[in-house]
Amino acid sequence: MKLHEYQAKEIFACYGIPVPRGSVAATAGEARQAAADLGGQAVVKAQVHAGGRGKAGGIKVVRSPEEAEQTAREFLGQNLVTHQTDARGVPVNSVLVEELADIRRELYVALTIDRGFRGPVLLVSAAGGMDIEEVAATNPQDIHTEPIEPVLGLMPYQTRRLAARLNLEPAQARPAIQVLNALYRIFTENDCSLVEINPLIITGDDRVVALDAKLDLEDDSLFRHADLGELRDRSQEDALEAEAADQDIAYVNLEGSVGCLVNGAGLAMATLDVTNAAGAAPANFLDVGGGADEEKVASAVSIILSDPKVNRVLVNIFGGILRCDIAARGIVLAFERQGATLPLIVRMLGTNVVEGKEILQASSLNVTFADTLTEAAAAIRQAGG
Amino acid sequence: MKLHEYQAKEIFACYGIPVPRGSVAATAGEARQAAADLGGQAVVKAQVHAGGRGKAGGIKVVRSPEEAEQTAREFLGQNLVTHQTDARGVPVNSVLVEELADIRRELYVALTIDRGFRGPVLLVSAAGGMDIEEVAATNPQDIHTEPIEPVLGLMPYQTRRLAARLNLEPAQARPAIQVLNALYRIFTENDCSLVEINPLIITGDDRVVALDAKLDLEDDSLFRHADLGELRDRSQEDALEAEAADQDIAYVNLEGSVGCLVNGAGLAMATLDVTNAAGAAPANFLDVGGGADEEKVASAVSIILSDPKVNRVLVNIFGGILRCDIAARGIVLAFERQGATLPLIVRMLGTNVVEGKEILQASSLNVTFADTLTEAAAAIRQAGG
Amino acid sequence: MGILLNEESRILVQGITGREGSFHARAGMAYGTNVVAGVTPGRGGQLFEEQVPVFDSVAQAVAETAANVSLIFVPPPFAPDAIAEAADAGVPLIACITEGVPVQDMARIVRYIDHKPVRLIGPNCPGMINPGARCKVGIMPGDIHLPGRVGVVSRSGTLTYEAVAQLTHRGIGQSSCVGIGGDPIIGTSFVDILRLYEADPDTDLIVFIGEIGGTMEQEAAACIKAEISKPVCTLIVGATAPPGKRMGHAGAIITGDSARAEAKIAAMRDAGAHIIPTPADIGATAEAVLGEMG
Amino acid sequence: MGILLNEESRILVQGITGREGSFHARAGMAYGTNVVAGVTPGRGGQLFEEQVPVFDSVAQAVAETAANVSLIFVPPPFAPDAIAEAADAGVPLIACITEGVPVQDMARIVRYIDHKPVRLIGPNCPGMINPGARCKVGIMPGDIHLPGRVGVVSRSGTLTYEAVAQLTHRGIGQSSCVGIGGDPIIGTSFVDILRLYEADPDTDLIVFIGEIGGTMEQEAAACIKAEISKPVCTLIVGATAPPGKRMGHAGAIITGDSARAEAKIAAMRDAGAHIIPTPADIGATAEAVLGEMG
Repeated sequence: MKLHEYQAKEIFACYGIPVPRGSVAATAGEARQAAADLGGQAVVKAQVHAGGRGKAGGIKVVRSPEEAEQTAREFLGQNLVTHQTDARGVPVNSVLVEELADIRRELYVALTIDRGFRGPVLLVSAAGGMDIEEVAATNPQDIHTEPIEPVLGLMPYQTRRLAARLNLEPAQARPAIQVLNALYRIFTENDCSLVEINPLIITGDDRVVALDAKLDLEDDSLFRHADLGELRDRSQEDALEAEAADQDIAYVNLEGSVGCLVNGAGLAMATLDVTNAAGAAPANFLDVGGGADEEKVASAVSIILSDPKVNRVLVNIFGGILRCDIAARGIVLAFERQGATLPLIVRMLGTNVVEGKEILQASSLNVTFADTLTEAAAAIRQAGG
Repeated sequence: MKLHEYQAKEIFACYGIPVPRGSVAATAGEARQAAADLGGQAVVKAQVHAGGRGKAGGIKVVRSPEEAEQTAREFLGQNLVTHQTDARGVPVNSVLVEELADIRRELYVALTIDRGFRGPVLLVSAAGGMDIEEVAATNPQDIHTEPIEPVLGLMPYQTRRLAARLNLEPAQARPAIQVLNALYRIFTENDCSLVEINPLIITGDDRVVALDAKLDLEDDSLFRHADLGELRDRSQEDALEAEAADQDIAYVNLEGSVGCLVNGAGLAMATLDVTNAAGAAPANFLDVGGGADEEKVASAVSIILSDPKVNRVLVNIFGGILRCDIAARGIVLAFERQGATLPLIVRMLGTNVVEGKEILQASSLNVTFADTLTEAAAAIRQAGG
Repeated sequence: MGILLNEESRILVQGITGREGSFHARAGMAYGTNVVAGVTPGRGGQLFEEQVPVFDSVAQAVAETAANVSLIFVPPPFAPDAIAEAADAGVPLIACITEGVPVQDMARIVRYIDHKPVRLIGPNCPGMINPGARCKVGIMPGDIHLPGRVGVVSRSGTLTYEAVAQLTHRGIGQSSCVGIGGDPIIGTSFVDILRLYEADPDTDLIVFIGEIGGTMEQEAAACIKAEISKPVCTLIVGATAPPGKRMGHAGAIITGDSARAEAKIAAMRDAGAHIIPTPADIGATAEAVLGEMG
Repeated sequence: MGILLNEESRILVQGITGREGSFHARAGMAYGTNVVAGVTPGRGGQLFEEQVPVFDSVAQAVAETAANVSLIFVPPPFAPDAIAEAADAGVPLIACITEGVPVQDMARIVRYIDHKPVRLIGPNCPGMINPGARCKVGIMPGDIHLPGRVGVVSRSGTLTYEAVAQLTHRGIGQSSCVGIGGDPIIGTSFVDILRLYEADPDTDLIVFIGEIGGTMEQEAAACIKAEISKPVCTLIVGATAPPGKRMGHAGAIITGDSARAEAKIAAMRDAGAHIIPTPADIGATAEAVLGEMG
C-alpha cells in the first residue's frame, strides 16, 4: 500500500527526520493560504501515487500566494500522467505547499527488502534527485548498500561507512546518520516494503532535509497497523485493480482482449505467455488465489467481465487448494449474474476436475474445453476469429 | 542498580502490567491518607532494597487509616534487617500503601540473563510467594524456563507453553501472557539484569496482578538510561560500597581486618583465598580495575583506610593496564593524606614494578615487600601478630 | 528415493483443525501419507478423522509421535510462531504453505532457523511430494503424480502441477517435486534443491521452473554451471509480462534487467540448461532430453 | 605453535589512538607483535608511532594491510559496534579488552558472530599471547612470559598473570595463554580453549584457572573428562568469598550450589584434573605434574 508524500512526511517528522515546512491543501484557497503562511514563495507539489512528477509538470515553484492558488487550481481535479502511470494518469486531489529549499547537495536514500540477503538493505547514492533506476543501470558503482542484520539493527560502523561513501563533511555526517537511523526505525516499526528519500538534501547551512518522501507499506503486515491502513487513497488505484485487491485477488489490467482467470501467480504468468504465443493479447493478469471460494471466483470473473476490452475469457485452473467444482460454480454464477455471453475457453485439471467440467457443461455458457495449454492456445485463436 | 518496589511498579504500570492501587508515603501522615483513599484497609510495605521483607516484619496488613499511620511510624526511619541484609539492615525511608488483594493463586515470574544460553531467559513457577531459590534447590522441576532468542523475541508458542505449565485456565492465560510479553519489553527496553514478580497473583475474578515487583538495572547500560539512573537510592547501599561504586571501584565490605587492594576480580578473589589460608580474615574485596589512575588508586586506599576494622593493608598488584608506578603513587598519596601508619604488605609484579617499589621505598610508609603469594601470606601473619 | 521425503517421513500438520489444514491433511492421508499428528493450540486431546491425535503444542506432538516433518496451514499472523515452534521442537523439515506471512517476520525467522538443523520450505508454497514413497506434504493434487526419475522444482504451486501433469501425461514419472514458494524471503532456495537432486541417485533429470523477478534463477544457473552434472530442463515464465507491474503474491516484480525473463533464460542457456520454449512444452522438452540420454 | 596466534598473525588495533589502545599497541610492538594497522574513525591517514597506518574503518584496514587479528580498546558503548565491524570485515580472530560492555548488546553480538567464521575472545578480558611467536594481543605484561609447552586459560586478567609468573619463575614456559573474560556473555568459552589446547601438538599440559559463579567450570570439567587427554592443573578461586555478594565485574555471583567453589573443585577432581590447593601453588603443582610426566 502506497502513501502520499505528505503522509510519509508526517511519519518522517514523528521520527525526527527534518522535512520542509509546509502543509497539504485540497483546494486552491488552502494552497493560497499555505503559501502566504510560508511568506509567499513556495513549491506546489501534486500529491499522486506515482514517481516522475517533476518531469511531468506536477511540481511547480511559485513566487506568491496568488501564483500558488493559480497553480493549485491547475493541478486539482486533473489527472497527472507520468512515466510511471498509464495514459490516463492518476487524479490530483491535493497538493503539498512547501517552503523553498536551499539545496547544496542532493542525495538518495532508501530501505527495502533484499531477497538475496533475506532482509532489509539500506541504499544510498550521491546521485540524488535523479531516476535512481537509471543510475543503478548505468553507474551501479554509485549506489552503496548496507545489508542490515535483524538481530543487530543498523550499526554505527555501517552508517559511518555510508557517510564516507557520500563524502559528507563531519558537520553533515551527524544529521545524515540520524536520518538513516530514523529511516530504519520507520521501516521496521511500520513494516514497510520501501522507504525512499529522493532527494535527501544538504542545505547551505549543513542541515539535512527530506525534500521528497516515499513510503510503501507491506500489504501482508497491514493487519497490525490498522491506523496506517486508514491512510489508503483508493482514488490513486486502478478501479478494477482496487476492487480485486479488496477481495484479495491479484489483478493487473493489461492492454489486450483475452480475459484470464487463473489460480496461482506462476501459472497466471505462464498463461499470459501462452496467450501471447497464440498471437493474442491478454486483457489482464489475474490470480484468484488458493483459498478462493465460489463467491470469490465469481467476483474475479465479474471483474474480468466488467472490462470493456475483453471479448473472450480464458480459464486456466489447476485444482489444488482451489477445487475445480468450486471454480466452475463461481464462473457460472458470475456469467449468469451479468448475462454474459462471451466465448469461454476452459482448461481445468486437478482436484474435482470431473465435477467442475460437468457443472460448466450443464450451464448455458458458451464453453470450449481444452485439455492442454496447447489446445487452450488453439481455442484462443479460434475464439478470437 | 536496584529500584524500589514502588519505582518498579510505576514502570510496570507504564507497560500495562496490572499492579494494586496504592501510593508511596514518606511520612506517617501520607500513609494515613493513602490508606484512607483506599477505604481504610490496606497493606503497608517497607521500601528497602532487600528481599525477605515479609518474614522480617516489613509488610503489614492494616484495617484503618489510623493503623496505617501507626505502622508507617514504626517503619519509617528504622532499619529493616532481613536475611538478605547484614546485621545493621537497611533504612526504611518510604512505605508503599496498597489495596488488599484477593489472592486465588500465587505465581513466580522472572527474566534474567542466562550465561549458558548467552541471552535472556524467562522463568515461571506455580510456587509463587515463596523463596524461589529454595524452590530451585529442592524442587527444580517446579521452575519452568524459556530461553529467548534476541532475533525473535518472546514468541507466542513459548508463552502458551508456560501458561500450560502453570495450569492456567483460558480466562487467566490471556492476561498472564500479556504480563509475560510486557515483562520482556521492560527487560530489553530498559537493559535490566533482573525483573521479577513474586508473587504474580491470580485474583478471585481471574485478574492477573503483580503483587510485588523487583527490577535491577544493568550498571553497564545505565549510560543510555539517564532517567532511570536518577532513581538510584544511595541510602540503601553500604556507604563504602556506594562510594567505591561511584569511582567505578568494585568493593565489597567483609568481616575481617586485612584491607585488600588488588587489581582484577580474579586476583582479588585469589587474594581473599590466600589471606584466609594464612589464617587471617580479609576486611574487604577490592578490585581497583584496569584503567585506574593515581587518583583512583588513592581513592581505593582511602576507602580501605576509612574502614575501622582494618589493622593492616595487603596490596597485590599485577601490573598490566594498571602500571605498578601509578599504583605506588596512589597508595603513598592516600596514606600520606590520611596520615595512616598501618602496616602495609606489598606484593607487586609486572609493568613498571621496579619504579613502583622504588616509590614505596622512598616513602615514609611502613612497607613489607613480598615477591610471591606465599611470602605475602607469611607477611600477613607477621603483621597480624 | 527422491529428496526430502521418504518412507520414514512422519508428518505433523500444524493447523490441522482449520479449513485448509483439515482438507489437505485428509487429502494427504488419502494419498498414502503417514500423517501421525496434528497441532492446534487448545484442541489437544481430540482425534482428527478418528485416528490422528491432535496436540496443543509441537513439542508434545513430537514427543508422543516422533513426527519428523511439519506441514503448516495456520493463518499468516501466526505462521512465524508456528515455524519457530516447529524448529524449536526439533522438527528437521518444515513446509509452510501459508500465504501472506509478513516479510520482516520471515527475515527474523530464517535467521533463527539458520542456527538449527532445520530445513524450511516456503512460506507461500505448495509444499513437496515424493510419489514413489506415496508421501505428499503440501497442497498439490496427488493423483497427477507418477513415480519416476525426474526431479521438479518451481517457485509456484499451480505451475508446478502443470509441469507434473505434462510429464505424467507422457508417462514420465517424478522422483520428487518441490515448490519453494514465491515470497521475497523463503527458507530454501533453488540452489538448495538443485544440490539435493544432484546428490539423489534416483533422480536422472531436473525440471526447473523459474519466473521473472529477483535473481534467484541466475544464482541457480551459476550453481547448475558449477555443480550440477545432471541435465536440467528450464522454463522461465513471465516473458510477456509488462514491465513495472506487480504480478501477484509471487513477488514477480520486474525491477531491473536481471529480473527479466530474457536475462534469466540467457543465464540458463549459458549454464547449459535445456530451454523449454513455452509453458506448453514442458513435457515434450523433458521427453526429448530423456530420449537423448538413452 | 600454540593456539590462536602464530608468526602469521597480523594485528589490527581498534581504538589505537586512545589512551589504553595506544599504550598497549606500543607494548605489543615492543614485545615483537606484528601490529600492522590501527583503526579510529575520523583519524584515517595518520601514522601511529611513525610506522603503523591508521584507518577510518576496519574494512579499509583489512583491505590495505591484510590484518587477521583485531584487538579492541574502544569505550564500552562503542565496543559492540567495533566487534560487529571487525566480524563484518572478515577478521577471523577478535579480542575485545573493553570492560563494561552492555550485556544485552553482547547477546545480539554473539548471535551475529555465530553466523560467521569468527572467533571472539572476551569482552572484559586480558587477551591472549603466544610467547614462542612473540605475539601479544592483549594487556598482559609480555616480559613475564617464557616460551614453552604449558597452555594457560583463565577467566580473568591479573590472575592469569599470576599463574604465568609462577610458571616462569620455575622455568616452565607457556605455549599460549588466554584470558576468556569474566562477563556474563562472552565469545569463547573454557571448552573452546580446552579443545584448541588438546589439538595443539606443542602443548603438553593445561593450567586452568576458574572462579566461583556460573557453571562454566562444570562444563569445562565435563569436556576434560570426555575429550581432553592432556593433564590439566586446576585452580578455582573464590572459595572463601562470602555467599550472596557480587565480587566485581568478573560477574562472580554466587547464585546456587553449583556456582560455589566446592562444587567446581569436585567436578574438576571427578574429571581427573590435578587440583591446585591455593593460588600460591600454581607453579608448584604444574611442576609436580610435569615431573610425573617425565
